[in-house]
Amino acid sequence: MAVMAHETHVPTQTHAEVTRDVVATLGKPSRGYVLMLAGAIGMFVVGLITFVILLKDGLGHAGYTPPVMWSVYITTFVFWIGIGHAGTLISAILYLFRSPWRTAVYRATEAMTVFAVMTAGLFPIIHIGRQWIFYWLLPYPNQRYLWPNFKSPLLWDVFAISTYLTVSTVFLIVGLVPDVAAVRDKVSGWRKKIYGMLALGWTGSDTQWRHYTRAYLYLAALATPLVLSVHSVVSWDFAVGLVPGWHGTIFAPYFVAGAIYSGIGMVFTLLIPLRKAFKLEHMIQEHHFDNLGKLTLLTGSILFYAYMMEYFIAWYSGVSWEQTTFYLRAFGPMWWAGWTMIICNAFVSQLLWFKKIRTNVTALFVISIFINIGMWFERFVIIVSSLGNDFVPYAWGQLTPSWADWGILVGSFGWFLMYFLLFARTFPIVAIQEIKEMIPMPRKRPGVLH
Amino acid sequence: MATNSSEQSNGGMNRRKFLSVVGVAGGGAAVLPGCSTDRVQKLVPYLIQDENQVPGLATTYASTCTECPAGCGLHVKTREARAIKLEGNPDHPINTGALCARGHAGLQGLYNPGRLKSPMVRNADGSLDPVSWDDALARLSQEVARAGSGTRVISGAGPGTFSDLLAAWTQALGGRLVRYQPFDHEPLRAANRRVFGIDSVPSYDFGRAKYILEFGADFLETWLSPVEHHRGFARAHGYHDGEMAKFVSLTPRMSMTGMNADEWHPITPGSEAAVALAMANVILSERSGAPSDANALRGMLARHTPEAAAQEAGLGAEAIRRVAREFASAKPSLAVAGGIGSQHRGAEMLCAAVNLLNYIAGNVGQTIDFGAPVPTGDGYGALEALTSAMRDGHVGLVIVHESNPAYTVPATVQFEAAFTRVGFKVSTASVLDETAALCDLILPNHHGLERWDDLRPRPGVRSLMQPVMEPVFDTRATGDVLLDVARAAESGPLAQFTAASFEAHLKQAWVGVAQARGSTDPEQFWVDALARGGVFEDSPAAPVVSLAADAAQIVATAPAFDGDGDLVFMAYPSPMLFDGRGANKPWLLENPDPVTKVTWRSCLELHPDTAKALDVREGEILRLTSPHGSIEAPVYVYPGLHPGVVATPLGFGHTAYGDYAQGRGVNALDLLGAAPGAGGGLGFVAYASTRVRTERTGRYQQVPKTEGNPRQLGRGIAEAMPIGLAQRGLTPKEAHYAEVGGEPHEVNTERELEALAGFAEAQEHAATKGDYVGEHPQWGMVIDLARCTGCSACVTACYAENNIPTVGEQEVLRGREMSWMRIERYFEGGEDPGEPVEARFVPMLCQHCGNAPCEPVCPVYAAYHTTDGLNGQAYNRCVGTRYCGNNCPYKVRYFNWFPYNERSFPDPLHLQLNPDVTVRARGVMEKCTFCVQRIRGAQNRAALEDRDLMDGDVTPACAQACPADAIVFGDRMDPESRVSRAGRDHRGYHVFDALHVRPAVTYLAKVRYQEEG
Amino acid sequence: MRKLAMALGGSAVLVLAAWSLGRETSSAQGGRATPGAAALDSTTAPVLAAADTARLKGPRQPIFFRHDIHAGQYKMQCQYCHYSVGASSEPGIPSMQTCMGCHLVIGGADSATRAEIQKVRDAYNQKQPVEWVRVHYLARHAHFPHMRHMKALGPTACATCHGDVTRMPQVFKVNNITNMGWCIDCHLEKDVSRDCSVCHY
Amino acid sequence: MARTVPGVLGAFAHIDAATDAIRALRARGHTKLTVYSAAPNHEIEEALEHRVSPVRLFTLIGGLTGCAAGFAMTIWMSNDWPVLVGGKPIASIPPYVVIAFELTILLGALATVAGLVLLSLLRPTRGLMYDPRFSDDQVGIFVPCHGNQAAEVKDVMTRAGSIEVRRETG
Repeated sequence: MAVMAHETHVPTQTHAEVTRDVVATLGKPSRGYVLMLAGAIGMFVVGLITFVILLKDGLGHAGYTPPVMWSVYITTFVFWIGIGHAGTLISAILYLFRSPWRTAVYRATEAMTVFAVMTAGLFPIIHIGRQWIFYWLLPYPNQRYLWPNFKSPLLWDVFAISTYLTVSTVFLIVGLVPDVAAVRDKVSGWRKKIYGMLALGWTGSDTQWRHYTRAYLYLAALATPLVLSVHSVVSWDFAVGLVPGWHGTIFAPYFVAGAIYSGIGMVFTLLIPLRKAFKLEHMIQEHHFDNLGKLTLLTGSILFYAYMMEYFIAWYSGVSWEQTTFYLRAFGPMWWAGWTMIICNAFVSQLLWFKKIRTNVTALFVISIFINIGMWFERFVIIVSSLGNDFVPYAWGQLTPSWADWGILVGSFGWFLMYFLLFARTFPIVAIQEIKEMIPMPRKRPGVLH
Repeated sequence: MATNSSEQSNGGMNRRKFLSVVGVAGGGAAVLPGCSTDRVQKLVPYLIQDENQVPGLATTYASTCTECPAGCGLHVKTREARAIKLEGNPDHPINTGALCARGHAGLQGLYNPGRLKSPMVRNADGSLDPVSWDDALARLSQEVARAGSGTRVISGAGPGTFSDLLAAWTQALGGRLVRYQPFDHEPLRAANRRVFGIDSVPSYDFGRAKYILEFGADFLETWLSPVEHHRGFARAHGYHDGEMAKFVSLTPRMSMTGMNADEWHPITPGSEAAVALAMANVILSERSGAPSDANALRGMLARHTPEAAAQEAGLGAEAIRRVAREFASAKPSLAVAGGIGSQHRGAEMLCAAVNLLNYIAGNVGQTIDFGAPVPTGDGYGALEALTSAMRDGHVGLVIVHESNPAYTVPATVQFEAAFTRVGFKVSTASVLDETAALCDLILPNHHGLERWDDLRPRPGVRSLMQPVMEPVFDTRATGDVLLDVARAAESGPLAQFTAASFEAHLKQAWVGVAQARGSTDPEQFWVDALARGGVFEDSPAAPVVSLAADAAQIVATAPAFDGDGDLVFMAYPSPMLFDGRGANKPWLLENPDPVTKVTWRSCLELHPDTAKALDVREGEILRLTSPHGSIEAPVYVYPGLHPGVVATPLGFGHTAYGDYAQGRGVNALDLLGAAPGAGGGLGFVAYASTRVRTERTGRYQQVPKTEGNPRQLGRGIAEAMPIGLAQRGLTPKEAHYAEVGGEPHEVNTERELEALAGFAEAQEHAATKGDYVGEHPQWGMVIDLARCTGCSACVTACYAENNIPTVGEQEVLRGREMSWMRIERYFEGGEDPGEPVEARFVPMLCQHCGNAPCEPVCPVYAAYHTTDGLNGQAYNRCVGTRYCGNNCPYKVRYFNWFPYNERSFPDPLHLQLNPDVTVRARGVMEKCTFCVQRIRGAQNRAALEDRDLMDGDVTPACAQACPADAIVFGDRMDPESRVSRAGRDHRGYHVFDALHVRPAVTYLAKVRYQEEG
Repeated sequence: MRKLAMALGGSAVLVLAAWSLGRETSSAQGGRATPGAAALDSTTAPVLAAADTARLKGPRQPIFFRHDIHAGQYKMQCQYCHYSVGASSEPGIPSMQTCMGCHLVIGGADSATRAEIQKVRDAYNQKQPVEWVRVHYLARHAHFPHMRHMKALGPTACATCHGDVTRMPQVFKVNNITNMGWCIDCHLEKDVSRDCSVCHY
Repeated sequence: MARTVPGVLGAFAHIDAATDAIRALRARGHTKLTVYSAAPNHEIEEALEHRVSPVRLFTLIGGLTGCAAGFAMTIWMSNDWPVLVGGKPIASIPPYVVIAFELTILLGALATVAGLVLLSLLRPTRGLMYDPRFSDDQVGIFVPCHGNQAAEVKDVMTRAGSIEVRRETG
C-alpha cells in the first residue's frame, strides 16, 4: 500500500498552503470545542471524586466479588494500553515501511498514544489496595533493604509502561519541534514567544536536519519493537498466571493484534470528528481511512482467528477447567459479555472487506464505536469470566460492577479527552514538515526531474 | 486467681489495666490497622503484679463450657488478664481436648457488645433504666420477701453446685423451680420410661459401635453431647487399617450428621417408628440371640412387616430387611433417634421403637450406657404447667435464669401473655433477650468465664468453672445474688444460707467432695481440681436393663400433622445457633451452616423437584402458612431432602437479644402449634407437626451463601473410594480407574520425565541460597476426609486464633467472607431421579505450596516462601495488587476490601483479639499461615530450653479444635513425625496434583460403603 | 501523568529520606553522651531536679525516675524491674508494688528527690498507677521476642538497642529501632535469619 | 542579541535553483554554508555532500548501557536479599530479560535524543541570518563572508535564481 500511496496520493497544496491550513487549526476555539472540553473535564471530575472515596473507604465500593480480584479497573487499564498502540505503530512502524499515507494522521495518533498511556498509567495505582504506597513497586534504595520482585509480571509492567510512555512522549516531542518552529514564524505576540521557546531554536538548517532525520529514524527503530513488547508484557500479566482462560501461549500476539485493532478504532473515533472540526478534509483524505481500514481488517481477522484458536485449544487440551471456562464464556452467567466481544470484534471487522465501507466515513465511525466497545469487553471477558469460574467450583463467584467501577471508567475517558482536546488546540495536529517533505518544491526548470 | 490480679475491682472491665495490656503487649491487642504506626503512648503498670500473669505469655485456666448442656471442659487461654481463646481440656472425659464451633464462640458471649452493662429496673413509664446493684438487690429482697412461696424460678443452668443452691433457695422459700432446656429430649426419656422403666437419657458410645443407624438424631450437631459423639464416631467410622463402622441414616432431611452416612434414605416424615419396628421384627424373627424377654414382643412386632413399613416410608422393603440384617450381625451396633428435627407427635413412639430395636440387637449396655445418664431438665411439661399457672395469675414472682422461654416456646403457647400477668418478673440474663425484655428487674449474671461454679454433666464428672478475668461489665454472679438476698433477709427461711460469697459456698461444697474421696488436704485437692478442671471418675456401672411390663404396648401410628398444606414443615436445630443462644455471636452467624452453607440468615429448604413443581428458584421469597401462623423467607434448593418436606433452621428470627441477633432470618416456631389442645400436652414441643401451604411472593432475596457451585465437575477435589478398594490399598487414582475401568497411565514420555526431573533438581538447587541453605523443618498437614464430618469447629477456631474479621451479610453476598479455613461441601449424584445423593466435605485452606503460584507474581515479595516451608504473607509489605489471589488455584487468599479490622470488633469485642497475630488493615491480602505465631512461639520456647523442636510442639488452632482428629500437623522433613507417617497412607492425594504446585497439605480420600464400579 | 511524576518524585524523596535516616542511626549509635551525664564518672549519677528534665533528652515522665541512679549508681539489674524480659516477648514494667518494695523505706536524700518519691507513694496509696510515657515502641506488625535477644546477646543485650540507660537521667531513644534497617543490620552482622515471617506475622 | 555573523543570505523559491547555488558556492570554496529548508530535502543533502550523522553512536551506546544495567540491577537486587518465590531460582534470568529489554529501549531512546540535542539544537544558530519564510515554503542559503567576497556570493546566488539576496555586515 505504501507504493500505491506514492503513486496516487501526493497532496495537492503548496508548502505555503500547508503551513497556513495547519496553523489555522490553532485559531480561536469554537463553541463546540469548548463544550467538548468542559464535558471532558466534567467526566474527569467524576472519576476524581470516585477515586477519593476509594482512597477513604477502601476498594470495597467497587464490585469485586472474589474470586474475581481484578475487574473493571484492570480491564480499563488494558483497554487504554491497547489504545496506546496504534499511535506508535502508525508513526514508527509505518515510518520504517516508508508508507507516506501515514504522515497526515500520525501526529494525531501519536498524541492519542501518549495520552492513552498516561491514562493507563493511573490504573495500576487506582486498583491496588493501598494506593499510598504504590511506589514500593519501584526499585529505590530504602532503609529496609528491600527490593521489588523482578519475577513479577507487574514489575515488568512498571518498566514496560514507563518506558513506553517516555519513548512515545519523546517521539512526539521530537516530531513536533520543526512544526512548532513553523508555527513560531507564523504567529505573533506572546504566542510567538511561547512557540519560540518550545521550538528550541529550530531553524531548519541543514545540520539540524542532518542529525534530525537520523535521530528520528533510530527513534522509530527503537519504538517499533517496543510497541510489540509492551502489549506482550501486558498480556503476560495474564498468560503467566495459572487461571484457566489466561494461561495461553497465544496471548502475546493475540493481545498485540487486539491492541492495534482497538487503537485504530480509537483513531477513527477521534480523527473523523476532528477532521471535520478543523476542516482538514483535503489533508486527511478517504484513502487514509481506506488504508487504516485495511489495517483494522487485518488485525480484526487476527483476533477472529485467536478467538477460534482459544476455543479449539480449550477443547483439544482435554483439560476440564479450560473447557469449563470457555464453555461458560459463551453460555455462562457472563454470556452477554462474551458475545459482545465476539460480535463487535470478530464479525463487525469483517465488514471492512468492502471498499465502500472503508471509504465511507460515517460507516467507519459507527464501526469504530463497535470496536471500542468490543475491545473493552474482550478484556472484561478475559479477566472477569475467567476468574469467576476457575479451579475451585465451590469458590466461584460472579461479578456485578458497581458505581465505583463506572465512575473510574468515565473519569479515565474524561482525563484522556481533556488532554487530547487541549493538545489538538495547541499544537499542529497534522505534521507540517512531513507533508511538505512529500510535496516536491517548485522548480525553475519544470519537468526536469532530478 | 485472675480476679486478684488488680487492686481495682471497681467493677466492670478495668480500662486502665487494659491500656497497660495494650501498652505492654503491643501486638494486635487494640483494633488498629495492622500496619498502622500509631501506638499506645502510655505504659500503665499493674499496681500489684499478679504472679499468674506474665505479660507476653499466655496463662491458661481450666473451666467448663456452658454453650449447651453437654458440659465440655475448657482451657481458657488468657493474655494480660484477658481471655483470648477457648480450647478443649485434654483431660476432660467428655470432649478430651476438642471443642465445637459453639464452644469456641463462647468467647463472643463474654465480649458481646449486646451485654447489659449494669442492673436494670423497669420504671413507672415502663422503660428499663440502669440501677445500682445495691438498689437492685434491695428491690429483689423486698420482692422475694413479698412473694415468698409464690416464687417461681425458671432455670436453664445445668446440674451443679449453683443449681443445688438455687433449688435449696427456692425450696426454702416454698417456691418451685422449673429446670427448663428448650432441647430437653422429653420423648427419649418418656420412651426409656415406657420401654425400660428408666426415667433418664443414657449416654451413647459411638466409639464401640460397628454399625450405626440413625432415625433423625443429629448426634454430631446438637443431640445430647456432640463433641463426645464426634470423638466416638471418628473412632468408629474413621477408616483405619481396613475397617470402619457403617452408618445408615433414615430421615426426611439429610442433616450434617446424615451427610456423613454411607447410606441416606429419605423416608416419609412420621414413618420412622414403623421402619424401626419392622427392622426389629425382621431381626427378632430371623436372628437368635435377642434377650429372652424380647420374645414377649413377637406378637406386637409381627404386625409391623417390612412391606407395610416400606409402604409408609417410601422405601424398599428389601432395603429394610438388608439394613436390619446388617444391623443385627454387626455387634455391637447402635440405633439412635429423638433428634429435635424429627420431633413430631410420634416422637415418643419412635424413640420407644428404636429402644426395642437396640434391645433386640443386644446393644443396651453395650453402646448404650444407662449408668451415665446425661443431664436433663424437668421437661417442657413443667414449663407448660407453670405457664398456665402464670396465666391464672397464681404466680407472684418469677426469676428467669439462663433461659429464654419467651423465644424458645412457640408463639401459640402465648407464654408472653401469661408471663406479663406475673406480679414481679426478674431475669438474670446478661444480654437483653426476649424474656428479659419483659421483666421488671434484670440482674445480669457473670458470663461463665467470669464466675465460679461447677457442673455435673454425668455421674463421676465434676467439672469446675472459675473466673479467668475481671468482669467485662458491672455484672454479678447470680449465686452471689442469691446469697446476698439471703443475707439481707436476716431471719426467715433464707437465713440458712450464710456463705459469705458463692465462691466460699462452692469451696465449702468441695470440701465435701474432697472428703468423699478420702482426701486429707481439701485445700490441695481443690487446687489440683482447679488445675485439672475438676474431678473426673468413671461413671458407676450400668444397671441391668430389661423390658418394662408395658414395653409391648407400642403402636407406631403415623403421627398427626396440623393443617392441610401439601408440605410437611421441619424445624431443625441449627448446628451453629443451637436453640438460638448462638444468634448474637458473629462467629457463629458467619460460619456457614455445614449443610446449606448459608450464613447470617435462615432459608426455606426445598427439594429440587418440589421447587420445580412450585416453580420457584433459589432466592425467591416464599410464604409458608400453617394453621398457627406464617413466615416468609428466601428459598434454598437442597437435594438432601424428602420431596414432601420444607425445612428451616431454628434459632433465628430473634426480636431482641442484641443487634447481631435481632431481625435476622425467621423464627420457625411461628408455624408451630403447641398450645394445649392444638397438639400440646405432649410434654414436648413437636417441632415437625404442621403441614404448610406455600405461596409465592415474587420478591427475591439473594441467599448469602459461601458456596459457588456445589459440584466438583470431576476435578478430584474431594476424593472418595469404596471400602473394597481401600482395603486393597489402592490410591485414589487407582481406585478411580478401578471404578471407571482403564489403567492409570503416564502421559509423559521417558525423556520428558527425565527432563522434568532434571529441571526440578536444577530449580531446587538454584533456589537454595542465603537463608534457604541448610536444614529447616518443612511444615505440612494431613487431613483425613474419612474422619472429617464437616462440623466447622476448625473454622471458628481459626477465626478466634487469627483475629479474622466477620464481614457481615452484605459482604458475604459479594463473596468476601474471610474464612482462612473453609469447609467445602460438594454433592455427588442425586441429579437424575432415583440416584442417591451423596455429600462430601473437604476443608480448604492455604496449601503452602512448594511451587506456590501466588509467590512469584507478587511485585513486592509480600507473598514468599519462608525457610521452613511456609507460604508466608508479610501483611505490612503487601500493597494489595491481589495478583496472588487471582493466581491461587485453591482460592484461599482473602482481601481486606474495607477496613474490616475497624468494623468487625465493636467494643468490647476487640478484647478477644490475639495479641500474637497482626490485625490486618484494609487493602492487604491475608490467608492461612499454618498458625505461624504458634510455630514461632514453640521455636522461642525450644530455644530458651536449648532444645530442638519436637513433633507435636506445634498444633494449629484447627487441628487442636477438630473433634474428629482429622487434621495432623508437623514437620514433613522428619520421616518419623506423625504428619509424615500419616502422609504415606495409600489414600493420600494432593488437590490439583496436575498443576505441580507441590502442596504441603495432603488429603486422605474418604472411604464409603458402596458397591464398586 | 501526574501520578507517574509523583511516583518518580516520591521515590526520589524516599531515597534521600532513607539515606538521612541511615545517617541519623549511625550518628546516634556514636553519640551516647547525654546532658548531665557528660562530665561524670559512671558510679555517681549527677544531681538533678525535676525542673532540669526540660533540658534533658527524651520525653518528660510524670515522675522523674532516674535510670542513671537505679541502674547506674546502684547497679540494679534491669531484670529486677523489667522482670519478664528473659522469659517473654514483653520486658514487663514494674508494678507499683515493686517500687514500694524499696521506697517504703527509702525516702530520698534531698528535697527534690523526696518530692519525686512522694509521688510514687501517693500513686500507690491512691491506687492510681503512674502513666509512664512510652519511649520505645515497635509497629504492631513487628513481633520482637525480647527473651530470644536476651539469650542471644547476653549481658550487653539491653544496651544494644536501648543504649546505655545507666547514664541516662531521663530515658530517650538512642537508636532508631522503629527502622527495620536497624534490625536487619544486626541480623546480617550476626548472620541470623532475616526471613520476613520471623518478625512479621 | 549576540553579534551577528557577517555574510550573505539568499532566499530561493525553487529547489533546483537552491541546489545550483549550493554547488556553485561550494565550487568557489564557500564550504561553511548554512542551508535552511522547511523540510528535510535529499537534493540539498546531496548538494552539500553530508556524511551520515553520528547520532547512531549515541543510540548504540545508550542501548548497550541499558541492557547491561537491566541485567545487573535485577540480578544484584535479587541476590542482595535472596527471597524464594514459587520454587524458582533466586536470580532467574528469563523474567529479567524483559526488564533488560525495556531498559535497552529506554536508554537507547534517551541517548538518541541527547545526541540530537547535543549535535544540532545546541549548535549556536544565534546571529546567523534567518528568515521566517524558510520554515514555510522557501529555501535559504547563508554564506558567512566579508566585504570583498560578499559581492561575488550575491552574484552567484542571483545567477542561480534566488528571489532575494540580503547582506549582513557584521
